[in-house]
Amino acid sequence: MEIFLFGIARDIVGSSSLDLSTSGEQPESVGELLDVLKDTYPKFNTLSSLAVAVNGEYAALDEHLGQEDEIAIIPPVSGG
Amino acid sequence: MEIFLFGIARDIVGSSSLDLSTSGEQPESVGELLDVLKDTYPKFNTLSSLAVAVNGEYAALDEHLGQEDEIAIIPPVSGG
Amino acid sequence: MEKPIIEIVEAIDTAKVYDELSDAKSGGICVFVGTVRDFTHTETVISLEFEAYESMALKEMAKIVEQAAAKWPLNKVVIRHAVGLKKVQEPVVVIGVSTAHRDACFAACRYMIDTLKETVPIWKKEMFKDKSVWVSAHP
Amino acid sequence: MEKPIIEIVEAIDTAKVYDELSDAKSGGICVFVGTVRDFTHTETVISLEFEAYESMALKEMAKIVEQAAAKWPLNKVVIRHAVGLKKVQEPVVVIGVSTAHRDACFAACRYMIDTLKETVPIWKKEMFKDKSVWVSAHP
Repeated sequence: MEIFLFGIARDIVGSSSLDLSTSGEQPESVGELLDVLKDTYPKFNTLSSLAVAVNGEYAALDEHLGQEDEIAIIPPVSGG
Repeated sequence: MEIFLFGIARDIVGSSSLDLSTSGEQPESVGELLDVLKDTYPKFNTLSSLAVAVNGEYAALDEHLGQEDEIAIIPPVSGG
Repeated sequence: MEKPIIEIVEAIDTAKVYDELSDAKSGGICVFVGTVRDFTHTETVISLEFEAYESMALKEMAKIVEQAAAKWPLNKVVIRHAVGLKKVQEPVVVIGVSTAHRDACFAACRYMIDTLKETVPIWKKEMFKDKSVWVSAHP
Repeated sequence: MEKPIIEIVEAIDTAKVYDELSDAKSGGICVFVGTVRDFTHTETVISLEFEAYESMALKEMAKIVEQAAAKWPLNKVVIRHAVGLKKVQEPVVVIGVSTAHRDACFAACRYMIDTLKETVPIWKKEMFKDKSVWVSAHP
């Protein structure tokens, strides 16, 4: 399970992607993924908001995550 | 007393200016000028509005008209 | 506010407006361009002819800029109207504003085009296939 | 509505936006350009760096156009965002709409820039003299 990281999320993790396949923890939902991230990188708790996109669409906390999904962490957007 | 005419006012009079110096009627105010015009060219009564500018500024009906003033008839504007 | 650009011209070059409004202190630029539409109500318009009482029109346009600058903090302003015969799709008026924040540029741009249509002595004749009409002249 | 122009680009050419929006059925064109301002709060900004989750950003931009087209009758739409390093005064986003009447082009243009700032996955880092900050990241 590979996760894309953007903006401050990339800075917090120190990488533009994160591979959870090799770790013991395999989050099964968006909510579980956020919990893992916040536990592993406590700085995520300081952000104004944190969303997850699954296959390029904003996803609800209970959305299921599959191995083939394109998953991205979306910190507060600031385009324009 | 020369009066500039624009838009439909020019079409009604058939000329881009009107010289009242040679006529017997010398309107002394904006209101009198409009009365003379409406009497002479009844089509002015069919317009949505009719204003007079004196020296490039919209003028009230009671504004005095002098021989040296630049006077213009302002039919309904439609720029933009 | 820097000295505004207030002009009545034969033809409008829309490509240069951004350079005229570009400004280090501005985060937003809002531009409105009025163009000739190919129909009015149900009739096909072939062209429009614009006529201005130029000296007075420039004074009224300057008043509009002053009024807008009193209401919102403006950095740069362009207000430019075309005269003469304009074909379908040609620009006839361009109003642009640059401001620090976008609220002000949208509000000022809208105020200026609305007020221009009400107060500036410019007249528009619509040319149809077999007649021509001075816009707004009659109720 | 014609097929909208929805793009993420390295550099924005503001001069071509009018040609892209010009339309015989439109009487009004409204364009908003967001540019890099030289200060934020009290600090001097040297440059901005924009990063996009491009595939998703394009989808979200397309949704915004669809939403606007459902609210107002739009003829042509351009929505284009820049990525990479942008210096003071450079354009970073351009949103343009052409419509039959001016109410719709102002309202749709405003709606699209407001919504873009809320939903499109693009991030902006402000570069100051001695630090850099991801905008809006923290409360």
